[in-house]
Amino acid sequence: MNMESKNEATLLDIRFHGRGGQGAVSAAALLALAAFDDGFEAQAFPRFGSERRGAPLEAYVRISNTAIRAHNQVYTPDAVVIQDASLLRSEPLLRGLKSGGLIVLNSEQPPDGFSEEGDGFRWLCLPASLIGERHLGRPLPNTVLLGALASATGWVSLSALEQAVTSHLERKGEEMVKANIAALREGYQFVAQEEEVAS
Amino acid sequence: MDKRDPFRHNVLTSGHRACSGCGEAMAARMVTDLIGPDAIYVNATGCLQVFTTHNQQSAWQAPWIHSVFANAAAVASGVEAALRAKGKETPVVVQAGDGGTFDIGLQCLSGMIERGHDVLFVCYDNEAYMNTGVQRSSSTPHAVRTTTSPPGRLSQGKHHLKKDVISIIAAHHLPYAATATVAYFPDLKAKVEKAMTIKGPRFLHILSPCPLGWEHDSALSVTVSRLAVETGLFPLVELEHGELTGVMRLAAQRPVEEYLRPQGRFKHLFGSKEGAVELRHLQALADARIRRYGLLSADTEWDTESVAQVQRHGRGGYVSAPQEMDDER
Amino acid sequence: MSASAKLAVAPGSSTAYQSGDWRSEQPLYRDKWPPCSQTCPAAEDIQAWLALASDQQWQAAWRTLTERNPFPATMGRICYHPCESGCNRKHLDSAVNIHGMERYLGDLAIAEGWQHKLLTEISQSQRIAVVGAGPAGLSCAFQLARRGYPVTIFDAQSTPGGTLSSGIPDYRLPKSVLQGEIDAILALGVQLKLNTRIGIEISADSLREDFDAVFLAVGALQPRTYPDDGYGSHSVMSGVDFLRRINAGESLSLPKHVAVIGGGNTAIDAARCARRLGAEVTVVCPQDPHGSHHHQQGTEMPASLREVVEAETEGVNFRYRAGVRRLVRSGEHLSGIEVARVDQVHDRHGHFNPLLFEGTEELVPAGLAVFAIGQEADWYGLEDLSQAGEKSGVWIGGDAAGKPRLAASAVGSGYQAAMSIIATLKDESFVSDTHKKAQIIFKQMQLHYYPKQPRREGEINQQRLTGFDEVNKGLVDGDAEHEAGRCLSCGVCFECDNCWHFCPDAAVIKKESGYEIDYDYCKGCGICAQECPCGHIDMKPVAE
Amino acid sequence: MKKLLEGSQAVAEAVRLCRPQVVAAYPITPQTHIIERLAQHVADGELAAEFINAESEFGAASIVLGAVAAGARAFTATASQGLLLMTEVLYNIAGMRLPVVMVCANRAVGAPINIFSDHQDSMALRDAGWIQIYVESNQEAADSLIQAYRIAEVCELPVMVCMDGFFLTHTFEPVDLPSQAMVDGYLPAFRFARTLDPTQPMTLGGGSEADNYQEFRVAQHHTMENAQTVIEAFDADFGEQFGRTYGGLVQDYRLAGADTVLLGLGSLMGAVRDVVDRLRDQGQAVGALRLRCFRPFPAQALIEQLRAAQRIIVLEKAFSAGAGGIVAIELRAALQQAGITTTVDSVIGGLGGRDLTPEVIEAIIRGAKPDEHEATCRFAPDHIAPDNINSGEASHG
Repeated sequence: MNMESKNEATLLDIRFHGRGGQGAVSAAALLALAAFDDGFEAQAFPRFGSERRGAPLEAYVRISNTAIRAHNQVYTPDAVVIQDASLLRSEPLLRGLKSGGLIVLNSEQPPDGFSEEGDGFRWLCLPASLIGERHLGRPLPNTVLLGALASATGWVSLSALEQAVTSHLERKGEEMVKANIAALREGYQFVAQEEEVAS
Repeated sequence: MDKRDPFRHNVLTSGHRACSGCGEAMAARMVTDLIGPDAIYVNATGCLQVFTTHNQQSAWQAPWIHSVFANAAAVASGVEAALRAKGKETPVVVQAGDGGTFDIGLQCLSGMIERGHDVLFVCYDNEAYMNTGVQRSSSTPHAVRTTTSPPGRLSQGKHHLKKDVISIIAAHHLPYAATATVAYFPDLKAKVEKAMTIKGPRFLHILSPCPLGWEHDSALSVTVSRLAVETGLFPLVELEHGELTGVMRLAAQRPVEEYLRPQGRFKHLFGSKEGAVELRHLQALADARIRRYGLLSADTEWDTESVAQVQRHGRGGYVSAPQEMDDER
Repeated sequence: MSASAKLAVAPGSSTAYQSGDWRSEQPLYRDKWPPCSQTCPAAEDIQAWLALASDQQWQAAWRTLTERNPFPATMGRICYHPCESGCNRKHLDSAVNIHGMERYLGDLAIAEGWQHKLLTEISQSQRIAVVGAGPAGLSCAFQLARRGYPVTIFDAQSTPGGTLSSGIPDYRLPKSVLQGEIDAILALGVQLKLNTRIGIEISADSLREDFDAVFLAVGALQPRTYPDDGYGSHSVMSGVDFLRRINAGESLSLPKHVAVIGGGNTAIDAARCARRLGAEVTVVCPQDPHGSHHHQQGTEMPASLREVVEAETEGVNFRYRAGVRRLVRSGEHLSGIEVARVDQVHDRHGHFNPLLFEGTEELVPAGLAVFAIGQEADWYGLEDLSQAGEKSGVWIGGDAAGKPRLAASAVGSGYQAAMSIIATLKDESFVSDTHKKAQIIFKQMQLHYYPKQPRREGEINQQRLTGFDEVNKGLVDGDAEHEAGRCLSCGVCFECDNCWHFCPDAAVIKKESGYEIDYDYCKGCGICAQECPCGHIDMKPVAE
Repeated sequence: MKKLLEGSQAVAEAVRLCRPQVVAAYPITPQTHIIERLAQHVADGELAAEFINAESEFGAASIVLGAVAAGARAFTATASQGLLLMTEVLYNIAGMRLPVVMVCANRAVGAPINIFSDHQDSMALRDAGWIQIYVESNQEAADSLIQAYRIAEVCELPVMVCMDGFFLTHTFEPVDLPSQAMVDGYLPAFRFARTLDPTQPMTLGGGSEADNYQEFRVAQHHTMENAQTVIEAFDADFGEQFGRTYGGLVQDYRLAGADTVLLGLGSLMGAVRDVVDRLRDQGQAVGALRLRCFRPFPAQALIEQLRAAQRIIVLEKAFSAGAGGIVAIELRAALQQAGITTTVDSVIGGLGGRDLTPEVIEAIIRGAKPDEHEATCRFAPDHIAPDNINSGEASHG
């Protein structure tokens, strides 16, 4: 479902799942920044317990073409981005996911107990940490997952995401920005190639 | 109650939410297992309280109470007074972080000591407000990066020096005050056991590295705490009634750089002229502390090499392992 | 109040939460094969028996040691202990005195009369013949007998022990020690037939019929040919014969000067015996001395440095890179040897064939020349048997199976042969495990956790030249458990409690012996692996 | 220029634009990001202020007291336990009529200790004599912070800007930050007569006896009441200069023809607006009224907006144990004083960070039957899953 085609108030809910220290919160912020740059109304906020490295946490993004006033968590997401596949075993990550909703999973394939077909969802699995490690030297999946989400849905443009990454990581230096942009693009292309293969 | 380990009480047991490699969880586990479950623990707000009492679960297996950030020592004074009134002997132990001891809690602590309450106050010092995401405390060392003492165009991290709390506490002329750290378990054990034999207010200041805040690899929490002592930056001392009565001699003095390198909180000092000035400053601080306490010349039984040495079948664990506890208690 | 809102929360209720779910790496306890065991030719599990010794469980230590080597008292004296060169402790202060401990256990066993135990009550029907009662043969017999196989050892000599008894002088290996350990093996019901030479007293064929398997361990007692120029044995003899006659108790009277030709341990033994019999001794050695920097690969003298040093201390003179040009006669008797500078030690094919420089000749006074230039196996009577091969039930081991090596290699080869024989008789497969690769080096360990302690040595008998009493006394009681305690237990847990103390999540549970990781709670921080003194804990990524 | 900013960042930028000279900082979730941002500005030379790391909130409040008394514009921020630890000093600041401005990132109060959002902390300080402005969005938080300095320095009364922890402080939303020049135009440089100055030495905070103590309080009360007009005026003035206003004391939403009105405060009003729209689409005469300024309590403004309502529901994220909803009780008193007999249905929810979802709000408006023992007030149900809105019973997610 593409944003432009819709006329009346369209509201997209996206839920990020990760662990403390893996950057789920900044990933949500980057997606909102990009949507905002593309001219949409956007909102992002985390919901975490204690700031513990390794503890499970969620972050939410809303994208809309009308002003977003509510500040509630996301209960019926249109898409779920899962940074740490091991969470699927212990937390109800897919609760409330709309039928036909998208799952972007940082892993080659869903862990056992989950399958790509039959549950009415669209699975998009990619080794984001491995790709991230090639570019950033550390297994950071965020920008790769964002690229994949953007190309799979068209909700935000790649250029807006690049702009968001650049401004967000300014303080970390030139080469950090370049590496993240490269990771973002590879995530984006990954889906594009997958489409060709699939169609 | 969790009794998986027959050789210790696990007063602080598993399932808590501390970050992986947490020095404070390690130190608190050591201290509370050495003291045992027949004691009343009073905690200040802070990482230890938060990660052990997450959302209606508790990792404590002994009587434990938390009130607010600033009043642990006062609450403990009340607990101790009540026990005294009821003629009970149960030991009272306060646990607090550096913020809860050096900053917001110092006033109540001073009152508790001045009034001579029979309480052991244990400060787990991870050198910043870690629970709220690494903000500067008075215990944060000089030149360290925190979110409220950030390096920037005009600054090289924290401007002020680490507050010398052990001297402030010792100036109360209390019966026993000592510093310790996790790397040297036998030393920590000796000091906790000594403290538990003394009546009156006692103070233990335990350096507890924090991988999140110090930005070192989670596996290095013990190694980093050892280097803090071996560089002279964190002297291990004992003071009784205000007098220096014990010191951990350094087998060899290591340059502070060895301690700073593995930690991201000092990263901004490497590779800039201004940073280099602070590196020399930190070395000078270490040398001064070594001279002040005579860390290289003290003729003590242990030194930093012999104290933590291992032997087959270990060097003894905990005062009374659970199986000696009667089960129906 | 709803269930989850409690004013007083139950103690230890956090254990309901599996914090283990957070980890991306996990610690694994894993024993590792240490370098000392890798270099030991008998593949002893050295760390295991040293651990028992440091707990003063002496007999258990002796039994673990003798699993692979039934000659601890012997090897503890004569073995050149390559295990100590591999010892990680040399990176802390000095290697553990492993051979000293091995001797201590061996001597204790003899003194206490400890007996080897059979591994099984059932006795097997297949009978095995062992030709040669040297270290290889005895070791093979030992392993077979313990497993219920009836074994008969044949030896042409009148006393068992092979080179151990004929080639090693008493000051290094008292006869009583060797005999003590041989008796312990025979006590397992091994038949010993001395003065029985295959091909003479018994035919090779009868061996094949009467026995289901044959192990040829005849050693390398046949001296290489040497130029005797028609002199009688009073002027020229081989090192093997010289030592055999001394070790048999014959009282040889020696001329004032004796020259020993050769660079191996036999030459050194011969030289030190000659000194004890009052002669001035010069060793004419074709190779280079130890540690000489200009030598090409492999031209260093094969004798152990420790033996050369002891010989020098006892007044033996050495002449290096010197070869024999000819024997010099005065009347009927030898008066000296003409030696010349050696250029190449090996010829083009790599064989030992020293090339001498013209014009560098000089005279070494000698009334007796002892040629100790190597030995070979004497296959007389066993020519076709030695070619039969394992397929047809004939094994070969010890020095006879190749270039003469350490006694411990012979013991090791005896063990492997026994295992191979049993496997073949049971129609099972067999893979030799000598030199299993070491899995732990000092860099994976935390040496600062180990207390520095001086290495304990046995005393040296000062009146060493007066006779053939032992030069090195063994470790005394107090020193033994101390020295055993110096073993770093590389790669194998010695229950030091570090991992147990340092785990922030109480996920390391201490057991009656050893520890167990509770993976429900371990967050994979890696502190236990980092602080394990002996590198026993590995961090492995958690499978995705 | 509109940017997507975290609430704490928006407020920190607004503080910077107000040119404070002393910032007192003590960490407490969820406000810490505000002082962290200010610390970085000071470290990078982008904010010429003295940044003081206090040893506790009691210290931080005392530091800004001293700073303002010495003639400098000051700023601090806190929440929950920290606000309560400041209590003695906050009463003191108000009593000394010092124009201190502070942000309270609303958070529940222990025990049991909870870091998530509700209004128990600032509500507990409602009698301390501080003007309290509750904001609905990050934009309003930034703008109200700027207004607060002008209000404080004109009224010589301290102002507390209350923004919901996490729901605002940690949420990224579009915020239009005004330029320095525009803010300088709206907010004149700090001027305050009663300062510690050797050239005119004055004694501040001295003793008072029965014969004049009450007069202090009378003056304080009248100034607080008159502050309502100042607050409305400065909000209107802000609207002219920056194009954004927030209703001054209260802000109505689709009240025309509404027979049922939901009154509430803070960020939960965003979801209330969505619910009102949905119910209006279903033909129900429902409207909403947001209470922006809780202290001084805008009785007249509330009465005017609620006079026509047949049913008033007050949804609050705090309450007075043993008495019920605080705003509800005060509203009942005001209505009774004005002879209006409409009943006020007091509902308390969203405590400790619990999410007041549109479904829960709809159930509250539809008037789920209050339990018998909830005479004074009723509590909102826990999360209601979207598909069973009609049945109204709570499903414990």
